Amino acid sequence: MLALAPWFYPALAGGLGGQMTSVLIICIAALGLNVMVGFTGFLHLGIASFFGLGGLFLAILTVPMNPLEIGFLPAVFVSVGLTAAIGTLLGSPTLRLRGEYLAIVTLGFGEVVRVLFLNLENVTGGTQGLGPIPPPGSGIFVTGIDLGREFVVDSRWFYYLSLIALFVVVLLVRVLEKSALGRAWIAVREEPLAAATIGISATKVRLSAFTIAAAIAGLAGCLSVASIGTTGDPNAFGFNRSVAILCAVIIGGLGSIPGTLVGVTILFGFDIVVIPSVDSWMQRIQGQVFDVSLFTLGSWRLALVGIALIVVMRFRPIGLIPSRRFAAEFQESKQ
Amino acid sequence: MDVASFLQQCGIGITSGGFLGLIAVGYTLVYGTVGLIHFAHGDVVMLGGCLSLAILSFLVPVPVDPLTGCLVVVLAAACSGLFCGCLNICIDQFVYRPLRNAPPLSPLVSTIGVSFVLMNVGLIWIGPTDRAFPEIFLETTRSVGGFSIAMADLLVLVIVVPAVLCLYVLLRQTRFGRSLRSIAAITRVTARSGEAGKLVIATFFLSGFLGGVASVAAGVHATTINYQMGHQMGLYALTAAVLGGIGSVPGAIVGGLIVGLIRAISVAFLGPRWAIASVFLVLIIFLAFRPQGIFGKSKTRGGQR
Amino acid sequence: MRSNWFCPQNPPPFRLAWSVVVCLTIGLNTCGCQKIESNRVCLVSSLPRTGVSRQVSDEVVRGIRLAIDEVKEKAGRFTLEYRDLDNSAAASGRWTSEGEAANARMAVQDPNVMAYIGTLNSGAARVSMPILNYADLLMVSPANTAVGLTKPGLGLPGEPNVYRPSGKLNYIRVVPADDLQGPLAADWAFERGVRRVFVIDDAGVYGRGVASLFADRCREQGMAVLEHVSIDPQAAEFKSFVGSVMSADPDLIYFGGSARTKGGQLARDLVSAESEAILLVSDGCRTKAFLEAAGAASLEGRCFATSAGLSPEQADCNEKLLFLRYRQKYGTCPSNAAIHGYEAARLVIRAIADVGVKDRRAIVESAFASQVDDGVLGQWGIDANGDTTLQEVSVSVVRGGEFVHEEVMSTAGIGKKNGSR
Amino acid sequence: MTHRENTKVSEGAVLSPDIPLLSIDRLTVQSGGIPLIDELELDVSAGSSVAIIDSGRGSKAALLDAICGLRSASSGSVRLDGRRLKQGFSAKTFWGVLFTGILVGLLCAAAAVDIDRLWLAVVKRGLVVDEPFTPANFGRRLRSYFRAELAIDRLAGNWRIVTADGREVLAVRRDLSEARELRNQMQAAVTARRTGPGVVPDITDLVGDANEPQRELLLDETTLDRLAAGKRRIRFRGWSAFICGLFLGVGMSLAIWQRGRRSPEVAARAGVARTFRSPRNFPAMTVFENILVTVEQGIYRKSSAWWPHINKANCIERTEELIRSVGLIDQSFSFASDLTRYEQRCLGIARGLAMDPRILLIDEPADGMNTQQQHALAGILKDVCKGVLTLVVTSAGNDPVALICDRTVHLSPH
Repeated sequence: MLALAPWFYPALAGGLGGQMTSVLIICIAALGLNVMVGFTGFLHLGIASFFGLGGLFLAILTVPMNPLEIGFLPAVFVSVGLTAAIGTLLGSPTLRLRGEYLAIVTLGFGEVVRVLFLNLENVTGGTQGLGPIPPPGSGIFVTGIDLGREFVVDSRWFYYLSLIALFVVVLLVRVLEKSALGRAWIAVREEPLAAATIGISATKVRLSAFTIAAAIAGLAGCLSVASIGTTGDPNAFGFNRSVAILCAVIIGGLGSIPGTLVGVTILFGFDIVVIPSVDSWMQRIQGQVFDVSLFTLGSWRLALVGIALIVVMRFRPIGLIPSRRFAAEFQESKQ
Repeated sequence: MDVASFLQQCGIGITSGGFLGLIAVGYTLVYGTVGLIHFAHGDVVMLGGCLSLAILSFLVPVPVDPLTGCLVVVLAAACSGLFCGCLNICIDQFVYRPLRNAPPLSPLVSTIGVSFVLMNVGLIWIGPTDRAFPEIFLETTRSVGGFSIAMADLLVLVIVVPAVLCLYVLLRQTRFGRSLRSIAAITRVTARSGEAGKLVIATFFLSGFLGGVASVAAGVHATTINYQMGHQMGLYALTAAVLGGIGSVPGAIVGGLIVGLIRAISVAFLGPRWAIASVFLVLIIFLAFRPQGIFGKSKTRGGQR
Repeated sequence: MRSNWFCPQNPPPFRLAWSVVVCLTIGLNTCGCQKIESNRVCLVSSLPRTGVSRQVSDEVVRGIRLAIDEVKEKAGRFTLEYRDLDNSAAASGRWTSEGEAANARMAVQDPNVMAYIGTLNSGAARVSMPILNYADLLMVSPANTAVGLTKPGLGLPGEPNVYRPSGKLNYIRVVPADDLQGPLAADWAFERGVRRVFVIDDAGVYGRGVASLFADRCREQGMAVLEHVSIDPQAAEFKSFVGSVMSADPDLIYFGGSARTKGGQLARDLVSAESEAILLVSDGCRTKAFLEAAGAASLEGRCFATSAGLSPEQADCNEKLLFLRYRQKYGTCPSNAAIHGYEAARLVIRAIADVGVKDRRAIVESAFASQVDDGVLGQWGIDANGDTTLQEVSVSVVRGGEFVHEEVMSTAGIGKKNGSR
Repeated sequence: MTHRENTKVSEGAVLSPDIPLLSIDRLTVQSGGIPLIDELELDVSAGSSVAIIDSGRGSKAALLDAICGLRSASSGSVRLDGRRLKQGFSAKTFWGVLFTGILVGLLCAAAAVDIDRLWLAVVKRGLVVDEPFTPANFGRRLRSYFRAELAIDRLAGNWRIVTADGREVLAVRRDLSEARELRNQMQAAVTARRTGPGVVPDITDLVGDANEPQRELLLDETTLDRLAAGKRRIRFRGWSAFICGLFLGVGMSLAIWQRGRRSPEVAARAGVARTFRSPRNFPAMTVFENILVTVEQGIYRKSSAWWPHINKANCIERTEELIRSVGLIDQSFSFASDLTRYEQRCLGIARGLAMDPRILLIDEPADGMNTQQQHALAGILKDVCKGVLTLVVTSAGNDPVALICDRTVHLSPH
C-alpha cells in the first residue's frame, strides 16, 4: 500500500516526495543508531558523522570534479565499507569507556568529523559541499527517456530506492537481533556484570554493534547525498542531527524497530514535512496580506520540536512502542 | 611565535577557561546528584547572557571608569545568576522530576527538548544575529610589561575568581556542601528518593547561578552573544567536565582551564578553525590513558553502565 | 513455535509503523497547487526563512512582494501567485540541502510554476541548479555571487557545465559575481595608497572566493599580501587571532564574508585591539546586522564596504519609485538584498508577460533577452552566461552609524591596468 | 590468621595429590583500607568441592570477585592450573599494538604534511591544467609535492605560481604559457639554491630592482631560501609526526591492553564460572534465552576459530537439558524477572553450568531460602556437579548446601 501511494498522489513527485524520502533515509540511519543505543544500551551521540562520512565517500568517488568517477552501486558498496572500517577504528580504543565518557567521545568524534569536513576544502568542498553527484541511472536510456533525468526531476524514484533499502535494513536488523550476536548485545545491556562473568567481552560485542551502526548510517548517508545531489553544508552532519536522530529513536522506544520507525516518522515528519507544508498553506490563505513578517510556524520550529520531545517523555517515558524486553527491564529496575 | 604573545594566548586561555569551568561545574553538580547530563545547561547560560545584555545596555549605555564598570558587571552577574538559578529550578521541577525513575535515557531526551525550547526563546529574544555587548570601559586594553592585557579579561577574572572561591567555601564549609559531596559519593538513589528533594533543588539553583555568572563573563569576554552561543559553550564545558572526571567539582574547574588553554593555543598555532577539533582530540587521547578523567573515581566492579 | 523462542516480541507494531507513514502520505498530499490552471502562474522563491539568514531573506521577500504588488499581481494575462518556500531547517538555523532540493523538485513538478527565485547562498544554488535545469525552469538568483556558477573556466574544473546537465541555460543572476567585486576592491585600496594588506575570509564559498580574488588582484598590483587566513564562523570570539593580525601590522584588513559568518564580531575584536588599519568588507557585511554586531560607533569612518551595483544610499530615498513604495510600506530604505529581490522579481514578471503562454523554455529565453533600462541599479541586461552586465561596484563608508556612499568603481579601471602590464 | 579445616571423607570425593586446580596464595583483598580477606591460602583440587563459610557478608563475595577478576586483589595471587588468571602478552596483542601505532603514526603524518594540500596538489591541479589522471602523473605530482616544487594553479582566469602546498602565491599571470615558463625559471633558481654551489642560472630577471618594485614580482634572497628549505621541512615534518604518532599509538593501545588484562572475561575464558547472591540473570530475557546465550558463549569460548560456527540444534538440546536439570521446564518461556527468588537462583546455577566451566563458584545459594528449598538446591548441586566439576560454595553457616561439600573452610577475620 505504501509502495503504491506515490502513484496515487502526484504531489509526491515534487517536494513532498523528496521530504518523505529524507524521512525514510533518516529512518535507516535511526535503525543503525538503534543497534547501538537500543540493543547494547550505549549512548551514541555521533551517528550523524557516520551518516556524513558515507555520503562524503560516495561523493568523492562519483563527482565529475574528481578523476575517479566510478558508478553509483560500486561507490555505495565501497563507501559503506569505508565507513564501517572507520567505525571499527574509532571504536576499538574508545569502547572500554564508561557510559557518559563514551557518549562524550562519540560526540567529540562527530564534531571532529564536522570540522574536518569544513576545513579539508580540497577534499570535501568545504561549506559548499561536493556536487552535483550523478544520479544512479545517469546515462542509461530506457525507451528514449534518460533514467538519470527521471531520478533527478521526479523524487518518486529515490523514494522507492530508499524504501527498498529501508526494508532490507529492517530485515537485517531483525535477523541480527535474533542471532547469537544479538543476544550477546542484549545480555551486555541488561546485566553487564553477569555478561562479563559468562565470558562476553563487552568491548568486542559493543564494537560489533558500533561497526554495524556505522555501516547502516553510512548507507543512509549515501542515499541521502545521492537523492539531494550534493553533500551540502557539513554542518548538517553535526551534533544537532545526531541528537535529533537519537531523540527519534528514544521517543520511538529503545530497541524496538517499529518504535524507531514511528519515532522518526513523527519527529522528522513533523520537522521536514508538516511544518513547511503548513507554512505554505498558511501563506496561501493569507496570500492577500503582503506583510512578510506574518506568523510562520517556521520561526517556532525549535520550540515545537522541543515541547513535543518533553511531552512524549513525560507521558511515555519508555517510548511510544517500546520493545517488550525494554518494558520488562524497566519494570525490573523500578522495583 | 615569541614568548610574550604565547603568554598572552595563555592568559586568554585561562580567562576563557575560567568561565568554561564555572559552566562545567553546573554540568558536574547536576550529574553528581541526579545522574543526568543536563544538555540544556548551555542554553540556560545563553539566556542568562541575554538578560545580562539587557541589564548592561540599560545601565551602561556609555563606557565608564573601571571601578563602576566592575560594580555594574558584578551586579549584572548576580542578577542573571539568580535568573538562571530560578530557571534551572523550574526546569527541574516541571520537566525532570517526573522522570526521576524513568529509564536512564528518557530524561536525556527531555533535556534536549528543553534546550531546543530555550534556544528558540533566545532566538525570539535577541534575534538571529550576533548582538554586541556594550563597551564598559573607556580604555579597552592596558599594556603591562611586554604584552597588553585586555580590560575585558581582567573583568572576567573579577567575576570568575570570587565565584570559584565562594563555591569552594560553600562546598567545603557548609552543611549543604558536605551533604552534596556525600550524595555525589554515594549512589544517586538517595537523591531520587523524596527526602533529598531539597538538596536537588539547591543543586539545580547552584549550577544555574554559576551558569548565569559565567554567562556575563562569557559575554564580556566574547563581546557579543548569539542564540547559538549556549550550544557552543555547552559542548566545551561538557568536555571540560568529562575531562576533569564528571561528578567532581575541582575536576570541572581544572578541566575548564585545560580546555580553555588548549583552545587558545590551538587557535594561535593551528588557526581558529581547528579549535574544537583539537580540544576533542586531546580529550579522546587523554581518556584512552585515564578513562575516568583527572579526578574521577574509577569503578572497581567491572565498570560498565 | 520454536522460531519465536528467540525473540519474544510480536510483529503487529510493524503494521502500525507503516500505517503512520501511509497516513502522513495521504494527509499531506494536498499541498502544492497541482491542477493546471490556464490563467494562473506560480512564482516561487526558495530562501532560508528561519535562523541566521532570516533578516536578509525577509528583505529579499519584501522586494519580491513589492514587485508583484507593483503590477497588481498581473503578468500579461496571467494572475501571479507567489509562494515563499523555506530551504532552512529547525535543528540548524541555516539552509539545508534537503530543503533546497525538495523546494526545487516541488517547483519542477508543479506545472503552474514558471519561475524560481533563489537562492541566497551559492552553495544552495549548487543543489537546485541541476534539478531546475533538467526541467528548463527559469531560475533567477538575487544573491549568488560564486564565480563558477555561470562563468566557464573560472570556477572549479567542470563548472559551470556540471550544473547544466541538459546542456541548455536556465540560470540568471541579477547580482554581479565575485570576480567583479574582489578585484575592484583591490584597485580601490591601491588607489588609496594601501601597500600592506591582511586578507581574512569566513571559509565559505562566497567569502573565500571574493577574498582570494581580492588577494590575487593585490598581488598583481604589487601590494604585499601579508597573509590570507580563514576564520571559523562558529567561533565565539577572535581575540587571540586578532593578536596575530596586529603583529603583522597591515595598512588594510580585508574581510570576505558576511555578517552571518561573524564579520561583525571580527570587526569588533579588531577595533578593540586598537588596530589603526582600515577595514574593508565585502557586500555580505553591508548590513545593519554587521553594524549592530560590530558596534557602529567604533567603526566610524574607518570601515569601508564594497557592494555590487550602485549603492541605494547614493540615490536618495525619494527619487525612485521603489524607494518611495518601500518607504511607505516598511518605513526604511531598501537594502541591497531587497533591491536585488525586487529586480529579480521584475525580470521574471516581464519575461512571463512578454511570452504570454505557459512555456518554460520560452520564458527562459525571453528572460535571457531582457534588457532593463529603468533599473534601480542602473541600466543592465543579461549576458550569454546568464550574468548581469552591470559593471559598477560602489564603495561606502560607515558614518553616523550607517553605511554612506563613498564612490563608484567600474571595470573600466581593470581594463586600463591590464593594458599597462 | 587461622583456618580451621575439617576434612571429612565422603564417598566419591576425589583427593588428588598433584597440583590443585585452583590455588589461592596469600590473597589479600581490601576495600577502602579495610581488609576483607587477609593472607588467604586455599587450594581446591580438581573435582573436589569446597564450602567457604563466614558469617559476614562482604568477604565471601570479595573472595569470589577476586577469583573471577571482578575485583583486583591488593596482594597475593590466584592460579588456575598453576597459571595466573591474567591475559598474557600474546603475538596477537603485539601485532594489534603495532598496527594501532602505525595507523596513528600515519594519521599524524597525514596531518603534518597537510593531507588537504596534498589532495589539492595531486588530484585537483592536474584537472585544472587538464592533464589525464594516470598513475604516472599521479606519482609525478606526489613526488613533486614531497620535493616541495613550485606548481601552477588557477583562480578565476588568473594563472598563479604557487608553492607546492598552495599557501604562498609567488606570481600571477594571465596566460598559461607565460606562467609555465616563469615557473620553470623560478624552480630552476630554487633548485640551484637548494643544491648549493654549482651552476647558478641567471635569475636577475626574477629579482626585480627595488626602484620599481610594483609590477614585477620579487623573489628576493629570503624567499629563495625559504623555498629551497621547503623540501627538507616537509620531509622532516612528515617523519617526525609519524614517529610521534607511532609512540602515541603504541602507548595508548598498551595502556588500554594493560587495563583489560585482569577482567572477568579472561577468567571466564579460562573456565571459571560464577553465580551471584542476588542472581544476576538477564531480566528481560526468557529463561530459555538466558541459558541459550550462555551456552553459545561457552562454545565461542572453547572454539579457537575467528568466527566459530554454532550448531543451533545442539545449543537448543543442551539448553533444554539444563532447564530440565534445574527443573524450570515450565517457566522456560517466561521472563527471568517474573521468576520467584528460588527459581531465579536455580536459573543462575543453570547459567553457571551452561558455560560448562572447569570450576563453578556459587555465592550463597542458601541465602534467603527456606529449608526445603535449600535441600532442593543441595540436591540439584549434588547430582549435577558432584564429582564432575569443581565447586566452590560460599554460605553463612552449615546449611544443607554447604554440607554436600567435601570440606569446609571458615574464613574468620578475628
